[in-house]
Amino acid sequence: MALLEVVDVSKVFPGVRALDDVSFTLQAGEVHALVGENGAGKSTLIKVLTGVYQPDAGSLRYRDEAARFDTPMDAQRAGISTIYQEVNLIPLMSVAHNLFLGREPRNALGLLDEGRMHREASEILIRYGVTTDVRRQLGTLALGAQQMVALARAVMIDAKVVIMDEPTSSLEPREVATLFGVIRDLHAQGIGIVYVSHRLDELYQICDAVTILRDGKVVHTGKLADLERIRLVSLMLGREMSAVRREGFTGFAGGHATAADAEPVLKVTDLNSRRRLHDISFSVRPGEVVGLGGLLGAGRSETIKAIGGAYPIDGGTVEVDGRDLKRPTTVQAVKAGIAVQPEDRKAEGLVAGLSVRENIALAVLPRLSRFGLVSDRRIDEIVRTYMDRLRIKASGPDQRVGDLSGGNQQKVLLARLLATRPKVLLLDEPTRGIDVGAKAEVQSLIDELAAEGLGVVLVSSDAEELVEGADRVVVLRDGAVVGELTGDRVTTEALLETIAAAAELEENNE
Amino acid sequence: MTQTVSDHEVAAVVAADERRAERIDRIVGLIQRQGALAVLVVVVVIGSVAFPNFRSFDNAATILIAAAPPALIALGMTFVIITGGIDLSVGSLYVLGGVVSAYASQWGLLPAFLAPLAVCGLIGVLNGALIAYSRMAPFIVTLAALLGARGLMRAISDEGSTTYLVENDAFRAFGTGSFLGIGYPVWLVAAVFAAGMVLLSRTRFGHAVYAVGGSEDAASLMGVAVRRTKVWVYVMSGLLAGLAGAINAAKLGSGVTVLGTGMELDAIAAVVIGGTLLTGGAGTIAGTIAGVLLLGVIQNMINQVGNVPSSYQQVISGAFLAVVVVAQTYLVKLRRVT
Amino acid sequence: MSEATATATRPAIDLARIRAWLPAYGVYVAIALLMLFNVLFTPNFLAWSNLRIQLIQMAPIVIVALGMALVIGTEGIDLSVGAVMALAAALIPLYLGYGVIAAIIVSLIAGVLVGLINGTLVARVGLQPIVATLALFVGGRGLALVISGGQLKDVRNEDLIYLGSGDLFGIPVLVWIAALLVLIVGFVVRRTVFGRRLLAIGGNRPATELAGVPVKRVLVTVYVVCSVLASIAGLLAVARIQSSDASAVGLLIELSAITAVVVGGTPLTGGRVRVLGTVAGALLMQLVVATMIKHNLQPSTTEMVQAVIILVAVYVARERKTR
Amino acid sequence: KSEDGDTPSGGSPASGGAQVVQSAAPGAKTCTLEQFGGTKVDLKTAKVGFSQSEKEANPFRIAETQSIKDEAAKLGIPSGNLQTTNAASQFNKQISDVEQMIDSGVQLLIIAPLNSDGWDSVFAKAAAKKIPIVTIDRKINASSCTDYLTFIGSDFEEQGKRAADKMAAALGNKGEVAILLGAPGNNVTTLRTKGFKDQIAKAAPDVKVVFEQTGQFSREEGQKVSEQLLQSNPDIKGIYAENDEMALGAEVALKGAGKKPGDVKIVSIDGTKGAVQAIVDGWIYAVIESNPRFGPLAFETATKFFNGEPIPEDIIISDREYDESNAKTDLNSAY
Ligand SMILES: Nc1ncnc2c1ncn2[C@@H]1O[C@H](COP(=O)(O)OP(=O)(O)OP(=O)(O)O)[C@@H](O)[C@H]1O
Ligand SMILES: Nc1ncnc2c1ncn2[C@@H]1O[C@H](COP(=O)(O)OP(=O)(O)OP(=O)(O)O)[C@@H](O)[C@H]1O
Ligand SMILES: O[C@@H]1[C@H](O)[C@H](O)CO[C@H]1O
Ligand SMILES: [Mg+2]
Ligand SMILES: [Mg+2]
Repeated sequence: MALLEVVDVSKVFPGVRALDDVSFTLQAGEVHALVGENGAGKSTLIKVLTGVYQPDAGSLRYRDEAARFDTPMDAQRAGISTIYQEVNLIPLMSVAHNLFLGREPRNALGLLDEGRMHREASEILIRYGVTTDVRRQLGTLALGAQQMVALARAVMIDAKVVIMDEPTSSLEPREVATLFGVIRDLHAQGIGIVYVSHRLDELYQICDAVTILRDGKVVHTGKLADLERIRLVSLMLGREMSAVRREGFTGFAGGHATAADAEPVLKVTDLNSRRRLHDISFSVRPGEVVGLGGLLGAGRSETIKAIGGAYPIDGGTVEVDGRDLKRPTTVQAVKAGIAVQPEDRKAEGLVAGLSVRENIALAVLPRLSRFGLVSDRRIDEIVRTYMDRLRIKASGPDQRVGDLSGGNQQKVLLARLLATRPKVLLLDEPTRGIDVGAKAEVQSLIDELAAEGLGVVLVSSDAEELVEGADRVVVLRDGAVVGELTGDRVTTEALLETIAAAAELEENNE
Repeated sequence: MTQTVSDHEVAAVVAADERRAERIDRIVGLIQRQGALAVLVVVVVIGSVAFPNFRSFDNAATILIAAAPPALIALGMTFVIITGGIDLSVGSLYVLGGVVSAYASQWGLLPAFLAPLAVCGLIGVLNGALIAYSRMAPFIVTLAALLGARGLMRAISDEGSTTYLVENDAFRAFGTGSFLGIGYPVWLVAAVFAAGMVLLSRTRFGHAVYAVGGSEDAASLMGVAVRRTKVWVYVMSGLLAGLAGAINAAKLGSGVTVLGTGMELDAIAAVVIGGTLLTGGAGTIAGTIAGVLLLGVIQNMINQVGNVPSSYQQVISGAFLAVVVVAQTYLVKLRRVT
Repeated sequence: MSEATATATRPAIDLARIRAWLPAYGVYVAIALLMLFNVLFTPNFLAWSNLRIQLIQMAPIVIVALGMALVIGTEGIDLSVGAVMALAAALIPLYLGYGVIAAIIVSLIAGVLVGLINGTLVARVGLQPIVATLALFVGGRGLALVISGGQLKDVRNEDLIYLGSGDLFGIPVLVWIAALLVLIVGFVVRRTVFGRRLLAIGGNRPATELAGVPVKRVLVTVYVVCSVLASIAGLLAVARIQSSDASAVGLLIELSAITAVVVGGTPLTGGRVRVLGTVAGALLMQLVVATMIKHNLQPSTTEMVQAVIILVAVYVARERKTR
Repeated sequence: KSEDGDTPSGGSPASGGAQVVQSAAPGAKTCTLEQFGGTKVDLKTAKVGFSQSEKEANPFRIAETQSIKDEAAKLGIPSGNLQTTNAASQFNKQISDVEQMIDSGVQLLIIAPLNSDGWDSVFAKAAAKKIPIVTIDRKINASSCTDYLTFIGSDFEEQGKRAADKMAAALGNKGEVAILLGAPGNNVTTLRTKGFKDQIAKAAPDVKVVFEQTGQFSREEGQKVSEQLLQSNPDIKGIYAENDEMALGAEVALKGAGKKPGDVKIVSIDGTKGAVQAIVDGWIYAVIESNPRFGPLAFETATKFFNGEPIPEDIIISDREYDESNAKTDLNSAY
């Protein structure tokens, strides 16, 4: 029986036909993958399914009846539960309050029963590997734990359909395993699941069916097992299979030419920051890609930000080309040639309301101006250069960045970094949330930049990406360096071993 | 994917770490949330030592009765600010409420309370509806309401020159009488605050208020009725300003039209001093009480000094405000960093 | 929803286009309507002497609103502008003895200082702008009163009075100054590094910070500029009224200025500044008040009409979001 | 209330601007310490409270507060025993200021009320402690000898009437005039308007009030409104300003519109130095005084009261007036 059906739905945004006559059917007890490039329309389809948007044309059917959801609440009441792409919880509220928001247990007087809420919240969350005090503010939890709370929340209600929009993009392997456990449970209960992800191996692990979107249109739908991986990619990208095969899956060519005796371009010594970072030291030579490995919460983002001057440090030195920056501010760091690509593109990366042009030029305005007056000619030049080089797909330099797809946003951000002509590039999850095509492009770009002599620090939760892209991997745990992988030891297995060994060591010390 | 680390081991380490962080978090959080209360205690102690007249019961009662109307307004403002909004119309609604109440008192005690609630509640509905349904900034909608309500007050009072006297003895007695030495209005306000506390912390509505202020988009996706919640907080704010007007009319015995402007900013200051974030999503009513009392006590102490010229009074209030808010901010920062 | 079909069958007025056009130009439509009303029903309205008065009266608000627009562009707000005007006004008579230039410089310095305080509280201490500037809103005017001894002082300096009531090429000096400042601010917003940075901060402060923009410095500068503009307005007010009254100068002007900015189409959420719109917003509010006064309507009516006009103007100009 | 009839002429300049009491109407209500029910207090050692309503920015308020302080010092009241508060135009603050002074044990209250109504809670509290209240400048609507002791001040309606007479004389009984109203909702405004309009209707029906707008008692607003007025009503012959500050604002507006002294006749109320000087300069036609020097009279009244003498319920002072004939010579008695 079809649980949820989308019939000939279209949705138009100013300038974009995000969904074009899309039809889609979800069966009960099915895990249905929804895939496509960035901007293909996956999130839009989900938002139409869950009452966030109303379709401009077409209709929905739910449990064999015509359906219409005016608000997310309507959809939820009907039993359609969603985990959106960005964690959508309330950071300032407690974990338990987030979990129960809108359906809090009440006592005889109609007042909330806090005791019961906390008890039940703890019980529920343990099943998802979250053992923290449920009275804690949600925002103080690591992103992965937050995602788990969102998941628990979505499944908690008597859901018939659970929709997951890139649920694993901020999960660590252990959490992904927990998530898959939950999905299998739901599956067994006959619940229908829509699963969106750019991580193809995950899809093949967990999904039964697949629907592929391209430019707002359905280009394929059917059993996933029948679809070869390479064929899936070629459908997504709209490219010939042979071309895809030639290019491979990651864009990394592997190995960078660095003189072993070259002076490091970046040298970090004994970086300390209140309770989060402890004596972190490592160095990067020109043309070298150094990976930072570790579980979520290991302090990789903080390390990167601290180097870039965006996270307060209490001690330690940051040297660029042998020059000590002395607790740099972001301004000094950029001047010295450090470029940071933050993990959270939306919150810390781009100015969504400004155009592609303004975003690319933002960091280099002084260079493109005289006496404080900007030169539009010079800005246009540089913007054109980078839009071409990074193949940024936008209607033009004047398009609002907020309206671009995730991958193109990421490229705009990289363009901004490169425009500062950095010596060191610090990349925090540069391919998170972007599609295979864009991902490969970004990865080969990293290679290219290294080849040009830049020092690169790469943070990625995707172990494969990390070991393939980096020449060396520095492993962090709880804000400290616990090991370094070099040469042949740069493998996924070695990475996980190092992390585990550090955990054991710590345990014995307690 | 291979899993070499056992779940238990990782969980245990993380848990120990988290427990330590939580303890510190909670202590700092307490100071931050109750910072206004701490400052209040300090100020009261200093005042009691320095000024013999300050520590009398009568003086305390006077501070309380004077704080009653602003407290109600600040209560409504707390709800509004927690949703991330702001209500600039409350000062005007307060005056309007007083005039309407005095006028309606000719028909009895109940109308004297209900008429201002109806009028101000209605304007609150307008505020809320415009803010929630047409996505106009709260600042500008309620600024318009500030003007509109004042215009309305002037229209019904012959440009402010007609002062309606309270015609109902029971209503008057409510305004000036006391129980156990504390004015009736103070008891009423205390009861309303108790209800407000329960509403904010122990009901679904209260949690929706926090959620809307914490993240409107997330709240909406989580199924919170964002718009309805917004409408309600502005209605509440209007109702409370109207009630404040009514009890003030009862106390003064008339619907005074020349009440000072700027009540809205006082209320905002009290709420912020009480630790509520203007960005929304966090705040407590206990803090607001402390904030309101703090402003009242400071005013009272300036008077105790005796002959401080009016201009110096303003300078002192401004400086005091700055000190408290800066201190608050550092406490919040301290909390975030640890 | 289906506008396409509607226009196809009935090629009358293109509703969609009007709808797209109104938000940006609604305030100008309102001005035109009000002008039309006055031309028809207000005696002497089109006389230069009258238009001149309107321009003179709105000049200080325009000047203050320019600074406010910049602050709002960074997603801030400045409640202290009225107090700054009072401070500038209070200082003028004290230093007029050393000449107009000295007095002007001192009052501008006061503006710089207040701006530094506001800017520091916002950018470095991290206070919310409304709270940071509330302190000086309360205390600043008190300080002005302390400085002036609380007394209104007559100003008889001819040079200063020239600024407030003199003409240059047939146009009041005051209006020249305001127009010049409008041009400068417009230019700064469009063409300078500072202007672009300011908008980026309003759009996304953490991102701008990470991009290596000296956010704190830009923010402090914005508040300083705002305060300096307010102190210019304050000293021009003194020149115009020919007296310095710290208790009255700039009273409640912060609300008028914010109204002008917002009615002119600058969103309170930052990231965009409409300079001409701000002037138009100030003009609209000036015309409303003038119309009311000229037709002898009382404050009750004026205030209610203002409320409606603000709501309509902002409603029309509000950000549209697809649903 | 005060009696009608002939307007008292300005007091002699020799009095240096001191307040002069009009002779009370025969048979007017009086109040003694015994009737009031209070206890005798020696002013020299008593605690006295003075509540000012508005910030001391307007010359009127400066003179008023100063006069109270000076007189207290003169009587030998130690400065610690005189408590003064200022409500900065916040009515609720004035109420709690006074209540607080009652709590702190003052034995005499002098109040310059911001508003005439709204004093119920204060009276209740003061009555319980039998504290006599002298209200100055503005009257409170309540019963004398129970709620408060007495009112000392000008007759605002009378001031409006006298201004009307001056205006009528200035215009030769015909022409269009405008009124610059005081702050709306203020009973000073209401009474000065009423007195003026009534008297114009009665004594000079050909003088037409064609325009009335508030100037908020402030110079800047007075100027702004006058500027609009001069454009939309070019035929205006007279401006009645309900206080001197607004009149001085109108003067600047007239200058800006290219008028010459005397083109438009201004009549105003208060008697500040600036306004009297403007008479000398020809810009203002006449000023009716509103004398703020309440100190001597207030303390004298209180002394008499504690000595058991009967105190009339209204002590109306006779305000002088300034015009061309005496402005120059009496400039020094202006404040
Ligand atoms: N609110 C909006 N306004 C305008 N355009 C939008 C809006 N939301 C989405 N779009 C556009 O619609 C298209 C589909 O976007 P959508 O977010 O559905 O893509 P997606 O498949 O989820 O991509 P990703 O993998 O990057 O999350 C894109 O071109 C996007 O720019
Ligand atoms: N135990 C903890 N206590 C307080 N805050 C934490 C804790 N763990 C993580 N956080 C905070 O949560 C945020 C998001 O966590 P995240 O897992 O991204 O940390 P991270 O160190 O950046 O991880 P990564 O190494 O993956 O970059 C971080 O800013 C971090 O400060
Ligand atoms: O009489 C006085 C003065 O006229 C003053 O200008 C305003 O307040 C009134 O009470
Ligand atoms: Mg998406
Ligand atoms: Mg991270």
